[in-house]
Amino acid sequence: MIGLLSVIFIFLGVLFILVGAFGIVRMPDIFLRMSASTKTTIIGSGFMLIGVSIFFGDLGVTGRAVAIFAFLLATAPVSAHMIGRAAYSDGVPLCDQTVVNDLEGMYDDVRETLSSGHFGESDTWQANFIDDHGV
Amino acid sequence: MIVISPILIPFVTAIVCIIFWGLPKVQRWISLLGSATALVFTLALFNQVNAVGIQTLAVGGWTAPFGIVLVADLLGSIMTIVTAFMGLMVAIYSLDDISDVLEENGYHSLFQFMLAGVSGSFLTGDLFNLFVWFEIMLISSFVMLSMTGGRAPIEGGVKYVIMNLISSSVFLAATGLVFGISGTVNMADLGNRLPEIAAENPVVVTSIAMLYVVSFGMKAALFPMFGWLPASYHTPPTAITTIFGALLTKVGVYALIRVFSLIFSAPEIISLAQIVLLVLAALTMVTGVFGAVAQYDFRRLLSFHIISQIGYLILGLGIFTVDSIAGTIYFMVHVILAKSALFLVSGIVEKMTGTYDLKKLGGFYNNNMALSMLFFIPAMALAGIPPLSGFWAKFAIVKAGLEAQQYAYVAVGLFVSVWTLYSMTKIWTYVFMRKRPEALQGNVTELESASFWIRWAPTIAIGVLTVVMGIWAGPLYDVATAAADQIMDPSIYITAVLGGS
Amino acid sequence: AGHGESKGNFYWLIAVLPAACVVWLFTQLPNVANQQFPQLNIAWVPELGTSLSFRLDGLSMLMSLLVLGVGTLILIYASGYMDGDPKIGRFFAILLLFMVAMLGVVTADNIMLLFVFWELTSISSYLLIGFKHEYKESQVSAQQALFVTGAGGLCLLAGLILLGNAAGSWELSEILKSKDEILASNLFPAATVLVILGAFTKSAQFPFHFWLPNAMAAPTPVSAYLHSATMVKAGVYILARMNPVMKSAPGWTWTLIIVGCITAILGGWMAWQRPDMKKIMAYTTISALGILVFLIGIGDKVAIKAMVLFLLVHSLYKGALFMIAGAVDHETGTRDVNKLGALGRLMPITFTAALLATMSMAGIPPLLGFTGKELIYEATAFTELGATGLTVAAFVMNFFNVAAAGIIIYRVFMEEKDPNFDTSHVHEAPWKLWLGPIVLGILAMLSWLTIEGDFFSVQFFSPAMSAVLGKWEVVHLHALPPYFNIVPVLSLITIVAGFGFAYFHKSILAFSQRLTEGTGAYGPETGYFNFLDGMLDLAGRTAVMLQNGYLRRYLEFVFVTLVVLVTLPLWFSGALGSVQVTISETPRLNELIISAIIIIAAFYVVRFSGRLAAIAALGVVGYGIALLFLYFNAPDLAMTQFSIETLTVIIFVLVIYRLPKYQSLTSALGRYRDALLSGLIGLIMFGLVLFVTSIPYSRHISNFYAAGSYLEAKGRNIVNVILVDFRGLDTMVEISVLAVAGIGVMALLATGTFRGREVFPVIRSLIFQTASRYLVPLILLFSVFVLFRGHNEPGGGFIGGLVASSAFVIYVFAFDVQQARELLRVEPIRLIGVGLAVAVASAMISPVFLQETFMYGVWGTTELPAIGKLGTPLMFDIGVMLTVVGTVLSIVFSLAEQDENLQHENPHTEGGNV
Amino acid sequence: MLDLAWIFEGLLMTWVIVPLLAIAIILAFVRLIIADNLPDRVVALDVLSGIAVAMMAAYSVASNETVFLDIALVVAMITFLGTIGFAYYIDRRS
Amino acid sequence: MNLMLATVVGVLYATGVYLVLRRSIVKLILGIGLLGNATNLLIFTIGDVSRAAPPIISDGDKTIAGEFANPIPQALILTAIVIGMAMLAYAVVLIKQAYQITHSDDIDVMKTTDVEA
Amino acid sequence: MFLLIVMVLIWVFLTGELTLGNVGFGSILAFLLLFVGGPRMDINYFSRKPNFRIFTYMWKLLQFMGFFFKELVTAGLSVFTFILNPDRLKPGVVAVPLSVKSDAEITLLANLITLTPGTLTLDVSTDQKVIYVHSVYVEDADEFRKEIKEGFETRVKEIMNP
Ligand code: NA
Ligand code: NA
Repeated sequence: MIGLLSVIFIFLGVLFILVGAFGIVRMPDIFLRMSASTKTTIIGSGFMLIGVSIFFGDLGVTGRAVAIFAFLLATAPVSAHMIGRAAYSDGVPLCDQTVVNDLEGMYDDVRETLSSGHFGESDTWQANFIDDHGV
Repeated sequence: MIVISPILIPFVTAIVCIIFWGLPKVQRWISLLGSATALVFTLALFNQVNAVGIQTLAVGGWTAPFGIVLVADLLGSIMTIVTAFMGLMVAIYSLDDISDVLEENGYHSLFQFMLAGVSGSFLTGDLFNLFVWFEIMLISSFVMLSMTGGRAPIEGGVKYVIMNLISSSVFLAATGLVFGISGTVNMADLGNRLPEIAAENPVVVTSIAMLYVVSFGMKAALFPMFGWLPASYHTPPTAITTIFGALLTKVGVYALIRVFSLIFSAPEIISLAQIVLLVLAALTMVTGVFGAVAQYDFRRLLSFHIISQIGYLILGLGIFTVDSIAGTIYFMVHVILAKSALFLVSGIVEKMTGTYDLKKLGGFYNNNMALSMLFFIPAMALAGIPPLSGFWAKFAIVKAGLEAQQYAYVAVGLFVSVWTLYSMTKIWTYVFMRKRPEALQGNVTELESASFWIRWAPTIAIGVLTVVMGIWAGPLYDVATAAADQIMDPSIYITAVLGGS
Repeated sequence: AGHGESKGNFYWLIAVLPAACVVWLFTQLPNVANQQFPQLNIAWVPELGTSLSFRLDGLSMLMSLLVLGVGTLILIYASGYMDGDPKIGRFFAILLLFMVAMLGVVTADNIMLLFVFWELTSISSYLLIGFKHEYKESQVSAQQALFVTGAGGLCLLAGLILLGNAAGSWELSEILKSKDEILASNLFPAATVLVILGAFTKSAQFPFHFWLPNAMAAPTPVSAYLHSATMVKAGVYILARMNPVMKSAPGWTWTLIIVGCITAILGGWMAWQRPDMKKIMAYTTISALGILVFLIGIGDKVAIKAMVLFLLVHSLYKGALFMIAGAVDHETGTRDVNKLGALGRLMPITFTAALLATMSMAGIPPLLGFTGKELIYEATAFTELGATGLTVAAFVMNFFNVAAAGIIIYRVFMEEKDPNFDTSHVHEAPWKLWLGPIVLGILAMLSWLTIEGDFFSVQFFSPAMSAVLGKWEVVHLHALPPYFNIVPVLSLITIVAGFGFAYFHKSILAFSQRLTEGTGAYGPETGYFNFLDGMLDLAGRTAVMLQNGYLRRYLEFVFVTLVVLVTLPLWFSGALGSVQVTISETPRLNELIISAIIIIAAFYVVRFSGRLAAIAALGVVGYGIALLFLYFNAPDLAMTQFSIETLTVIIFVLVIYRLPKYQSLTSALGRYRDALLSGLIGLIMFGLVLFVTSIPYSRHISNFYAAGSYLEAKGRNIVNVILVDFRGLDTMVEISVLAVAGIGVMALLATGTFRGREVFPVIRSLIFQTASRYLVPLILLFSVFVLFRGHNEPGGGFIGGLVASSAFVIYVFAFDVQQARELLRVEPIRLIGVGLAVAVASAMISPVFLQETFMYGVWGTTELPAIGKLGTPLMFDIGVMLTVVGTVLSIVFSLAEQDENLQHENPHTEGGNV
Repeated sequence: MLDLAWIFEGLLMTWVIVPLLAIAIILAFVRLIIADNLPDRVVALDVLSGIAVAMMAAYSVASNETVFLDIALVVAMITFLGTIGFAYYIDRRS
Repeated sequence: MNLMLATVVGVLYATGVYLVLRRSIVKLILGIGLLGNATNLLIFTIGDVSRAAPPIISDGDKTIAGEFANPIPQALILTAIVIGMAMLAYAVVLIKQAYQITHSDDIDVMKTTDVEA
Repeated sequence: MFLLIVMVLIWVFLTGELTLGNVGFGSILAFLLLFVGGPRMDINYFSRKPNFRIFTYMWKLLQFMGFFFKELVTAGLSVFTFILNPDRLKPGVVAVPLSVKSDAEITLLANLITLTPGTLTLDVSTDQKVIYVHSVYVEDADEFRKEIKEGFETRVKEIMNP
């Protein structure tokens, strides 16, 4: 029974990973691919690790499973962010369907900065936003 | 413990040098002390091997074939003596020849690591461990070769590194395959098991043996795989060239001797291997000496001679009799000494004139009789002129070859010998006999006292040994023969390592 | 020649040494005559059949007397001739070296000892010919002489070895007794040919004669001593020595006769045309050497008798004549017979000596030369080998010798001098210069006068002749022919014709010189230079072809060699038939998929045009292999492979953007050729793997490890136990390799240049930086965990070290090297030092404290949480970890630092592609 | 009963789960090959290493060996470094 | 199984050698990397590859029970991998220095030490 | 202090050995390592407020984690949909103004954004006022900003400022 349960979890995990893998093949640009893959990898691994923990039913194993998951949780978004910004500054294009790009023209290579543009400068925007949404 | 001392002493010296990082002057003394100590211990080890027989050390207490065993037979202990001696001599010479920058960047520890690698190669009784010793020797030499920086050392370094990496790859693959057919990498164990396996699978085992010819042949600079040597050996400071020229290729030769006498000695393998080795030896001798006579750079000329002389060593191995192996052993020691003395002289000349270019040199016979003799004697030794060391070496191999009826190869050897003589007289004529070119006149600096003795003392010591090896050849050659006796009867080695069985 | 101020010197006193030896030799003459040959035998190199054994038989006695006797006079002469030369000390040293060597050649009983001395004579000859070393002529001549005699020497070496092997002994006295064994050996002809080659080169026989006239570049005492009286006779000596045995060799007789004949006549023909006295002497020496060989060739008792006597005769007169030439040169400054003349009055003692010498040379009584020539004619006139032909030949030889003698005495001492040549300052030579020639002349006369006495004939001559003959014979020589036959008539005709020719020779001189020069273009010396040039050219081409500078070619050579050698056994065994192939169980789907991916990725490493893409593909190969390791139960291996692959990528990344973009450089043909070659290599390795996996594997050691890992080495992870204990030495060296790589990278970057392609500064990421702050201690914690559990579970010092270093590398990427260094607090090189020291110390604990062997594992008793028992293998693993951290960080830090320096110091330097 | 369960799981793991992951690897690999820029390849490599981690988890069950989890942990950590390295490179060159 | 692994080994050698023979120094170094991998896999393959248990003695046992993967090739390869990485790291940096001197990706440019200028 | 506890916990997790000795060893180890990594780390962050109420905080933490895992699974499922319908995507990069200020808060927020459905943090502006987020479906940029700020940013503030 426990075996079956663990297999179900593992199977779920594999499913996520497989979908993520499909995602990076099918998505039209790199940012979308990352959107697809980062999450699926973590969730897939998470399910699999749950399955593994159940299967072995051992504190040490569970501990390690948790550690792996925690580590993936901590690093995967950082990786995605690093590749994403690198890709962007490398000039990898956004796909044609892209509707808005607030980053355009914000990087300043000479001064080594990323500007916040009017979103950061404008106190009014901030104020309006707070007014509108009451945060 | 004395078995490991020739390895451990330079090894520890290297580590101590690293610990004293940033204090190159302290490292100097550590390096010198370590080298001298190593020499004492190698002599003691030899003494013991000579008196009692093959000495072994099971590292970690794991007896062969399960652990790594160090084995000092006569050949191994002789080679470690030579290594330690050359180490000490070059360590002294380095005091003047190696710049402060190199010392600050770890020259002394690299040097000692290399010596440890060389000694380890000579003493290990384990094929894979041999690979590991090779690698420490190689990587240290990689760094020493190129650490000067600048175009030539880097370019030479690229060729040296890439080709040696290929050679190591082949060595490793071959060792893997040997391990695959036998389940062991202990040389004695292999010596026990391989003949039977070879009898059942002669083709496979012989092919693997050929991989070793390629790998060790590259390391030894055999035809046509020597390209790395003349491309690189003349590029670093002379002290480095000298120690490389003395030891590194010889490790390749040693390894060939070891594997073919101990591991691949089954008749199915050796009959073909002999032909291969002899043909390669002949071509190596000829192409090496041809390369040499065509050169006008002191060190490049000598570098090509290294190749040519390797041919002689392999000729001795290819003949594969006790006499020929004894000849090879004697030749090996001789050529290490003679070639080193010549390289060191080239360094003295360069220090005084600023060039290695034969066309720009001249006039030393007139102005510096001592230096002339310091060159002439080892040069004649190298050319095989009696009663110097090289004569006995050449004679032994020629004699063994004739007795083994390998007439064609002996003829090649003698032919090459003439050209060796020719090329030595070429240097003698250009650098010593002829009148100093005008550009050089007045531009020769005499060495100041400290510099003088640092360079001269080791050169003299080595030069004197080429004479001693000639005059005192009787007892020394007896040792070589005893060593060859051990080599050609693998059961002695196997029994010493694995116990009586 | 030396015109320096004569300060006088006492080098001549050295002559006492050889003189004393001569005296001693005389005391031994009776013993030799009684066949009581003095012997000396000291072991030298017994394994190589070489001993210091000397034997003074008749021939040795004769030669020794010549070497030492003439040597005594030469030393005195040289002391005068070289007076004022600053290098006179060097000269005497080499001359004495030669004397000893030559004495060794003629007295050695051991043939290898003989060869040792033989080579020494060549070397001392080389040094003496090149004595006036700044002259191109000396340099070339010395090298030529050494090259020719050296080559011959090597032939002799081989010949002597064959002879010794055939005879089963290395002692001449034994070899000469073993004639039957030697003749039975099928190597005997080869040995003979080789010995003859050695002898011919040394004794300047045609076609190797050309070096001898060139050797006249040496100072005259050398010419007198080495190149006429002694060294050049070494070849004749060895032929004479071997005569008893080798005369039975096929072709011996006629080879010697014909070559000797050609040499003798050629030498004579060349001699009279030379204007230089020394050259005349050199060619007549060649001629005389030819005569000696010719006589050995004839080989009967009379011929040998003639040979032995002529040997003596020639040494006496030719040594004298050379010294005279030197004296003349010394006093007048020239040796040109065209300029010289009428010296008889100016140098009366020298003239007297010259008269004696030339008379002996021409065979005029009362000098020994007379008997010499008589015996030559006697040898040819009555031989069974074709008396007429040989006698005619002998006549021609003798004729030229007489002519040359006449030319010297007439043109130098008697005819009018060249009117333009100033002889006003010329006077008699100092005593040191005339003593030698006079003594030799007197000796030639005295010996002729006493030739019939027992002393000369029985004690001195017969033993020498017997040695050459190979059987003991006592002969009595006659001063004058005891009975009348054709011989004295021939003698007389020779003398008259010779002197007549000498008197009238100038009329045909010009014509003959042109003739000689014309034919000389086809002569052996041209051949020699053509050979030399050809060989040097070939050598140059070979060197350029093999050492062409292209690394790819070198590697191709290697790979082709590999293909040829590894497939060689197949060709020899005939077929693959003897090789068994067993295919083990079917692979699983996932294994197949991963294998396929590895293969495809490998091809893409080749195909990708971007460097980083190729590196990524290489990464896939590495990860794929790691997965294969995983599938086949190698957890440690998989872990390491993953880590190393990643680390390699990092290093590539830090380096590679400074490298240029790919260029497609090789031609299509080259690519196909390389593809073929690499395909072959792949096929070979594929085959080897298949064959080897088909041979049953022996698990004897694996099983030992499995049984002993926990019980004896106290570790559950067998792989780790192998690494830190069973094969700990490997690991110790391995970490040193790492350490050296670290040092090496630092050294390269420290001494290298800082130029490269333009790079852009990095905008550091806040997110990454913040994340790293928290990740780093966790990673470090994890690394310690990996280290401690390594002995029982996958992990250990190496992986632990990689993990720990990754924490710092993350810091480098997130912040910069400076901050990473601050985090680390110590220089990486210190970690390397400490790590290695800890590793070695762990290995030394047993030998130092427990009298156990190196690296013997020692374990504590208390069990610690998470670690287990403490022991030296754990300590070793800690050392490994520290070394790994130190190495990785020293590499990464110095690379990144250079990177940052580049960015800060010259952000817009042009480097770029060429 | 337990044996049967194990066979079931073993078969499933060995012949279904692990091959499925291998297929995921193929997909990621295809991306790596067909990508026309470096960041895309890095993404593919990152995904590959993620799948490898999952593969190890699965394999530990398939072979009933917990040691493979350790590898997963190390791999997860070290491949992060690889990705960062590539990102650093892309940043530097652009 | 051996057929599959042997094929992979063969391909790795072939591609490695091919790359090593290129004129581009970067390709050369990639080739060295491939050859290293090829050799490691070769040793692994010939050392009695097995799908049995990893060579680890379970808690509570004193020796390994049943079939186990051969630990020796694993240990040998571990050593070889590390050494290979050290060598490769050094070689990469050396190549970089070489490029900074020659300013070319073309290894054929590097022949000044062999051919006199 | 917080990090120290986390590290000891992780040590115990990793070794799977919950004994006094092991906890003690883990503590020593963690302390030593924090000593190594110390000055560079924000370890005083969580002890800023002395009136820190542990149980309340734990509850908030649990809530937060629950929310997070829910979002994570949603994210995973959303991938299913957008991978299957790539044509319906409306991707874009949106600048979201930040009210959280500290590095740790921003980082946590950024990572959480990446882990939630269809969004991916690309970068933070140098002045730390704006975070740039890529989303697979941007119908209305302001609406999107609102979602982010109301969802995660609020929770991050709570959890990081107890
Ligand atoms: Na005249
Ligand atoms: Na380990």
